[in-house]
Amino acid sequence: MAQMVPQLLRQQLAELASQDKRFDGRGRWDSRDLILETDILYNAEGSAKVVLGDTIVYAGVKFDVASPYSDRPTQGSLMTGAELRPVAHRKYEPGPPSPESIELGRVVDRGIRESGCIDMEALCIVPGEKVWRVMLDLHVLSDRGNIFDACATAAIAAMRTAVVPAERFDVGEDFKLELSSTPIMCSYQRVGGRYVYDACEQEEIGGDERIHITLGDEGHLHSLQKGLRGVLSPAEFTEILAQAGDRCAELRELVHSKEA
Amino acid sequence: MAQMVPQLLRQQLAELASQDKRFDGRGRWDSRDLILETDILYNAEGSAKVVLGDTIVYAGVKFDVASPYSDRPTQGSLMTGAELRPVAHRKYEPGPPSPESIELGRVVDRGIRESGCIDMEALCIVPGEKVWRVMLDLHVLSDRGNIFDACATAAIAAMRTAVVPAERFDVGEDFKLELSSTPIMCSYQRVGGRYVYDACEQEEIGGDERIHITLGDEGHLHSLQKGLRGVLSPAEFTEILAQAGDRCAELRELVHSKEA
Amino acid sequence: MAQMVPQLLRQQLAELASQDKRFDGRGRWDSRDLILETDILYNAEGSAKVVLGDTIVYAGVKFDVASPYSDRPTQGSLMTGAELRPVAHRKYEPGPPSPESIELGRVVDRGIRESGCIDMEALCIVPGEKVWRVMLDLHVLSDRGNIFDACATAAIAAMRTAVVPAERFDVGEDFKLELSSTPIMCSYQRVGGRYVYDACEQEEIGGDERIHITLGDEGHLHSLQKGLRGVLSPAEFTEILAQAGDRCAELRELVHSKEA
Amino acid sequence: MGGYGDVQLLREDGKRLDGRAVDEMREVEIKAGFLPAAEGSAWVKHGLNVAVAAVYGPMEAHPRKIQRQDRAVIDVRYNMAPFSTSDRIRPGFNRRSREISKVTAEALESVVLVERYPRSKIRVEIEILAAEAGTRCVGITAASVALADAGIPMKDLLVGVASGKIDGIVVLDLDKAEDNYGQADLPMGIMPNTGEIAFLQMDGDLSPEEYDLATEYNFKAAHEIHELMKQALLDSASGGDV
Amino acid sequence: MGGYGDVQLLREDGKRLDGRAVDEMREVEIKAGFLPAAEGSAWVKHGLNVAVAAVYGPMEAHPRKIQRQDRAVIDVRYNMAPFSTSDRIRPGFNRRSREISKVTAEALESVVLVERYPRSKIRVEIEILAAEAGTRCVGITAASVALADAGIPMKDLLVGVASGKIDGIVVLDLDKAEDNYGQADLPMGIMPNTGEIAFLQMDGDLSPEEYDLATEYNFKAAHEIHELMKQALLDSASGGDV
Amino acid sequence: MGGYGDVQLLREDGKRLDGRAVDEMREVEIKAGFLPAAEGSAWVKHGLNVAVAAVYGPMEAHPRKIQRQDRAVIDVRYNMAPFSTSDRIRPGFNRRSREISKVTAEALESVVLVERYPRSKIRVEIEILAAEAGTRCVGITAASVALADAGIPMKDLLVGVASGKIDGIVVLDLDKAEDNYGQADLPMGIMPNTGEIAFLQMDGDLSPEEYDLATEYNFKAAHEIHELMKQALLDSASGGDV
Repeated sequence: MAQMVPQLLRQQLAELASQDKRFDGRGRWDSRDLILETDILYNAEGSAKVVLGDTIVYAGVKFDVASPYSDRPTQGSLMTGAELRPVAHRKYEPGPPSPESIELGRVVDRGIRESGCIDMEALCIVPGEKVWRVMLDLHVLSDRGNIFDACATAAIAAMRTAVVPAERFDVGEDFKLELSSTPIMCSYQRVGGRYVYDACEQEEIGGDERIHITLGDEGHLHSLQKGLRGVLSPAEFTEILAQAGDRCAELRELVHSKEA
Repeated sequence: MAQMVPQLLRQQLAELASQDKRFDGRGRWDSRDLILETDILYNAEGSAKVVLGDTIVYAGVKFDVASPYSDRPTQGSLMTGAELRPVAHRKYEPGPPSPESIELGRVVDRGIRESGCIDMEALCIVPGEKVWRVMLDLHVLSDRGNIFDACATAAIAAMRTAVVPAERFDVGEDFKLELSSTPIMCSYQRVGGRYVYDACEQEEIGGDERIHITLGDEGHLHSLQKGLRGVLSPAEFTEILAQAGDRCAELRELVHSKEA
Repeated sequence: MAQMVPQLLRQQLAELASQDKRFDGRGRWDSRDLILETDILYNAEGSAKVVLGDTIVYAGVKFDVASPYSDRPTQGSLMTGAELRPVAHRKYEPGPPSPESIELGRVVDRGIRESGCIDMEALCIVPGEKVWRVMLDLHVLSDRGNIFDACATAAIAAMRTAVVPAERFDVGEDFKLELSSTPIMCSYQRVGGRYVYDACEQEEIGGDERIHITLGDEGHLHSLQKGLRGVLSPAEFTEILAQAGDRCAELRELVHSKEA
Repeated sequence: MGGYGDVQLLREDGKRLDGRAVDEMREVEIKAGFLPAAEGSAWVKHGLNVAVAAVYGPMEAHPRKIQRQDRAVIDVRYNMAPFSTSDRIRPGFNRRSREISKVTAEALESVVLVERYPRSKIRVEIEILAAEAGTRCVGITAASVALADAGIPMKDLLVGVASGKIDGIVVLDLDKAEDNYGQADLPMGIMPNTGEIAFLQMDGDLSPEEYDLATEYNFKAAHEIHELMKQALLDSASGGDV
Repeated sequence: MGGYGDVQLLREDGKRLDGRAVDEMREVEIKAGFLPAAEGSAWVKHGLNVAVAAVYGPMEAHPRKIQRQDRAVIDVRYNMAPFSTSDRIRPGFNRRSREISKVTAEALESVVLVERYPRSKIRVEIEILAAEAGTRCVGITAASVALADAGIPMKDLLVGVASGKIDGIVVLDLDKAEDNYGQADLPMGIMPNTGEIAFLQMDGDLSPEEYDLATEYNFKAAHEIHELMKQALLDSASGGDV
Repeated sequence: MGGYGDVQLLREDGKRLDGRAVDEMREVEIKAGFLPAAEGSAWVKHGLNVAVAAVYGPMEAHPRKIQRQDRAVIDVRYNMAPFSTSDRIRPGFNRRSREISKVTAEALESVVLVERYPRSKIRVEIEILAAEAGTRCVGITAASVALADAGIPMKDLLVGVASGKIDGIVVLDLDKAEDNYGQADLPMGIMPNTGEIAFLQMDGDLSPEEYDLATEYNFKAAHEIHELMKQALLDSASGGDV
C-alpha cells in the first residue's frame, strides 16, 4: 500500500509539470531559500550550517596528524564522511552506513577533491612521516529534500573557513586551510518527466533519476553522478549543465560572502 | 502473553512487601549466601569465582604491555569487559555486546577506577613508551539475579590477588598488583514498591529501578548508577546508602580474607 | 516443504547405491572431469582455475611485506581466505563469512600448511622485521558439488606457480615461491549409505557426512576433517584412505603438468 | 575524573576560573521545534555544549520482540557528532554512547506516560553537535523538550543537571576544565514538580555529606532550567520562529 | 584522477603508450552462459580486466520491506576478488563497492522491464577477477549480457564504456596508467538503441566541450561493444561451448 | 603443529616430560549439573583445561529458515573466555571458534536423537575457562554430559579425545608443550558403545600406520572417560552437590 501513494503523487506531479508548475509553486530552476552560516560549532576547526527550505545540515572539519600514503609521501589527505542518522527523518534507521549515505559522502568528496582546490602538498608536516589529514563530516539533521546540495554547500563553506590547529598538535602555528577554488554542486531531478532544480521532499518521493553536477570556478565539470532509476538523453544533460553554470556562480558568491 | 506473567508476579511481590516479606523468605536487607574463591584459573594472572545463591560468575585478570596514552605518558591503564553470553541464561542471545553487558562492565569498571585504588604510575615500564595494561574480564555463567554485585565482588577479589607477569614479557620480575583500597558495590532494587538488597531472579523480573552504589574504604561514594525504569526520592537514596555502608564493610572483609 | 524433496532424493540415492550406481552414472570412486589452468589472472602473483564438472573455482595468490610474529622472527606466513559469495549459487547469501566458508578456507589451509611444503624461513626478508606474507584466496564462482577438492587443487596449483614480487616491493629480485611437496586433498561423502568420491550437487543435498583427506607426496596424512551430520567406523576410514592414496597421486601429476 | 590536584580550579576569591560562583550554572538557551522533519524537536545550548533532539512516534514497535503489551518503549540514541569534540570521534555507536542511551531511555520511560501507547515505540534522537562537559544532561533536557513539543504526555519535564567537586569543594555544573581536573561528577535527571530523580550516575569521590550538597545544587539548577524549558515550549506554541 | 603531469601518456606520433589511437578502445571479448550454477551469466575480458556476472531470479523479494508493489528490485553486488588488484583487497564490501553497486543497480533497473515482476527481486552478482581500470563499466556490460542470458526482458542492452583525458587530450577507454596519471574519467552506461544514458559518473576536470567529445567517444564504443554482446548471446543460444 | 625438533619431549626413560606414559592421558574430573540457570550443564577439568557446558531447549527454532521439518538442529557456541589463554583473547567469535562450533554441532547432531524434536533447536554453550591444549575435545565431553543432564536422549555419550605425535612417537592426549612442539594432533569424538567416530580432525604428519595407533589410543581413552561421565551423571541424579 505504501507504494500506491507515490503513484498518485507521480500523477499529480506530472500534471503540474504539464502546466510548467511545481509542487510548492516555484519555477522550474528556482531554489528554495538557502541560509548559510559559518564558524558556528565549538570544537570544530571549520563549520557551517545550511538551511535549505526545511532541510537542515551541518558540516564540520577536524584535523589530525597522520602518516602519509607511501606513494604520496609529501601529501596530506582528505576524508569525507556523511551520516544519514535517524534524527533527520522518520525513514532513516539506525545501523551501518546505508548506500545512500555512502553515496552522499563520496559525491561531495569527489566534487571537492577532484577540483584540485586543496593543495595537498601544503598539508605536509614532515615528508614521508607526518601530514595533516582533513576530516570533513556531513551531518543531516532534517531531510526535506535535496540534502546533496545542502551538504555540498555546507562542506565547501566549512572547508574554506577552517583553521589547521597546528598549535594543539605542537607542530607550529595555526594557519588557515587555503583552498584555491570553490567547487559548487547543483542537483537536478526528473519530476513529472522534466528536470527541476532543488527538488523538495514530495518531488523526491514522486520523482525519477537525479543528476549531481559539481562545477569549478571556470565552469569546468569536476564531478558527475547519476543516482536513482531513470535515464537521460545527452540533450537533456546539456540543458541542465547550462542551468548549473548560473546557479553555481550564485552559490559561490554566497560561500565567499561568509568567509570572515 | 509473556508480559502478563510479570504482571501477576508484580502483584505477588507487592503483597509480600506489604507484609515486609520477600519472595525467597529473606529479610529486606539480607543477602543470599555468597561464596568467594580466588586464584582458580590456569592462565589468568588473577581470578575469582563468586557463587551468590544460584548466580555464578568468574572474573579474570590478564596483562599486556601497551603504549601509554599520549596525555598520560607515565600511567598504565585498565580495561574492563563483561560478557552476558548465552551460557548464562535462556534469555541471553548471541551477538554483539548488549546494552546490558556494556552497562555491567562500565559500572564495575567505574567503581574500581574512580576509587583511585590502582596506582597507575606503578604500572609504567618505560615512560612514554611502555606501560602495563590491566585487562579485567567478567564472565557470567549462571544468572539468577544480581549479577552486578557478583561481578563487582569477583572483580575486586581477582584484581587484589593478581600478579603482573613481568617475566613472561621480559621486563623484570613478577610483582603483585598493589591496590591501595577495596571498593565494594552494593545494589538495591525496588520490589513491591520498596528497595531490597540483592534481588533474586523473580524480584528482578517483577521489580523496578535498580541502584548500584560503590563505596570505598572510608565510606565515600565512588560510583552510582540508576538502571531500569522507575524514579526515586532523595530520602530513599539516603536510606539505601546507610544500608550499603554496613554491607560493603562485610564484603570488604570477605575479599580481604581470600587474599593469600 | 523444502525439506521433503531431499527426503525423496535420499530414497533415490539409497536405491542407486544398492545397485552400486550413482546419480550421474559414475562409478563409486570416479571423478567428474577436472580441467586445471594456471597463470590466468592479471594482478595475481599465482593463479589457477579448476573446472570440476559444473563446479568452477579460482584461486589467487598475492604477497605483501609484514612484520613477523614475535615468536617466529625469521618466518614468513600464510593466510588463506575462502569466499562462498552469492555469485556461486542461489543458496549463498551476502553477509559476513559463513561457517561453511570459514571451514573451507581453514581445511584447505591446513592441508598445505601442515604438509610443511612451504619453507617459511625462505620468506624472511629481514629477521625480526620484515617477512613475506603469502595470501591465498579461494573464489568459488559456480558450486555444483565438491568445492573442497576443486579449491584445494586450484590452491596448490596457484601456490606452486606463484612468483614473489620482490621488485615491486623494492626488496630484491622476483623469485619463484618454492614448494617442497604437493599436498593433495580428496573428499568422500556418504551417499545412500556408502562413501563415494567427488559428490555432485544432488549427492551433497541427499548425502550425509563428508570426509576431507589431504595426503603428501609420501602418502602421509596432513589434514583430516569430518564435516556434516553422520558417523563413520574406523574400517570405513581405512577404505577411503586407500582410495585417496591413488587419486591424490593422479591429481599431483596433473598439478605438476601445469607448472611452466 | 582526573583529581590531579596540580591544576587550581578555584580562584583566591572563591570564584571559579570562568568567574562563576560555586552554585552558579552556565548560561542555558533553549528552542523548541527546531527540526522541520521531526514530530517534535529541541535545540539546547548549555555553556558551549550544543545538543539537538528529535522525536518520532509513537509508532509500531518492531521487531516484535521489543514490544511491550502494556506500554510504549522509548528508543533513545545519544550520539556525538564526529566534529563535536576536540579529537574527532569515529561515527557509530561506542560503549559510552550505548550506556548513556540505555540509562537515558530508562529515565525517559519513567516520566513519559508510556501506558497510553501499548505495543508502540517512541524514537528519541539526541545529537551532540558541540561538547564541553555535561552532554548527557544537556541531551536529557533537549529530549524532554522535544517530547513535549511532539505532544507526548509526561508526568513532568525531566531536567538534566550535574554537580561535582573541584579542589575539594562541591560546585554546580562542571565545565570542561573542571570535568577534566575535578574530583567528582554527579549527573542527575530531576523531575522538578515531583522532586524525584529519574536519572542518576556518579563517579569520583564524594562523602555522603558532599553528595547531599551536590544534590541540593542539582535541584536548584533543575528549577531554573525548568523555567527556560517551559518558556521555549510556550514560544514554540505561539509560533515563535526558529 | 592524478593529473600529475610528470608522466607523459601520449607519444610524439599522437598515439597512446600502448599504441592505441585516441578514440580506440581496448580489445573486448565476451562469453554468455559461463557459470553452470547461475540462471544467466557472462564473462567479459576488456583489456586486462576480467569480470564475471551471474543472475538469479526473479525470486521473491525479502525482507518484505525491500519489496515494491509495482515492480522488481534489482540487487547488485559489485565485488572485487581479493587477488584482482595489485595490492590484495580485503574481502567484504567497502564504501567504493557499495556506491558502485547502488548506482549500477539503479542503472539496470532503468533498462530491465521491472514492471513485469512486481514484488520480486533479481540478483545480479558482478565479480571482478582482474582489474586494469574501468571495472565498473566492464561489470555493467557483463551484467547486461547475464540478464539477457537469463531471459530477463530489457528495453535495450546496457553497455558500460568510459572516456577520459590524458595530457589534456580527450581519449577513449583509459587503461591503468592513463587512469592513474590522467586528468578526467567519464564512465557511462549507454543504451545503444535508444541513445540514452542510464549510468553516469565523472571525476577530474573536463570543460563542457571536452565533456561533449568524451560522450561522443563513449557512444561510438558502445555501439562496437553492443555488437560483441549480441554475438555472444547468439553463440550461447546456438549452444556454443564455454 | 610445530614439529620444530629442537625441543625434546620424550625423556630417556620413554616417559613424557610430565611423567606420563605414551598411552596415558591427563587426569580428568567431571561434574554434571553445575549451572543452576541452565537446563543441563557440566564442568570438566582435563589436565589444566577447564570447560563448562550449558544446554537450553529443545525450543522453537528461529529464525524460521534454520528450522528442519524432520529434526532438531543443534546450535553450538564454542567460546574461549578472554582470560583462558596465555595472551588474552578478544571477546567475540573468531574463525577458529566458528569452525570448531560448526563441526562440534554436526558431531552432536549425529548422536542426539534429533528426529524426536522436529522444527526445534537445542542450544549448547561451551565455555573454555582455562586452556591447556585439547579444548575442543574437552568441550565435546562437557557438551555430552550437559545434554544428558538436560534429559536429551542420545544414541551414545560422545567422548572427546586426542592423540598426537611427539619426537616421532605416537602419544595419547597432548599437553600444551607437546601440542606446540609435536608433529601431529588427531582429535576425535568417539561413541564408546557403537565404536563409531562422530568428530574427526587432524593436522600435522601421520603415516597410515601412525594414524591407526593414534586411533587405538583414542578409543582406549574414550572408554576411560566414558566411565567418569557416567559416574558424574549418576552422582548428579542422586543429588550429589556441586
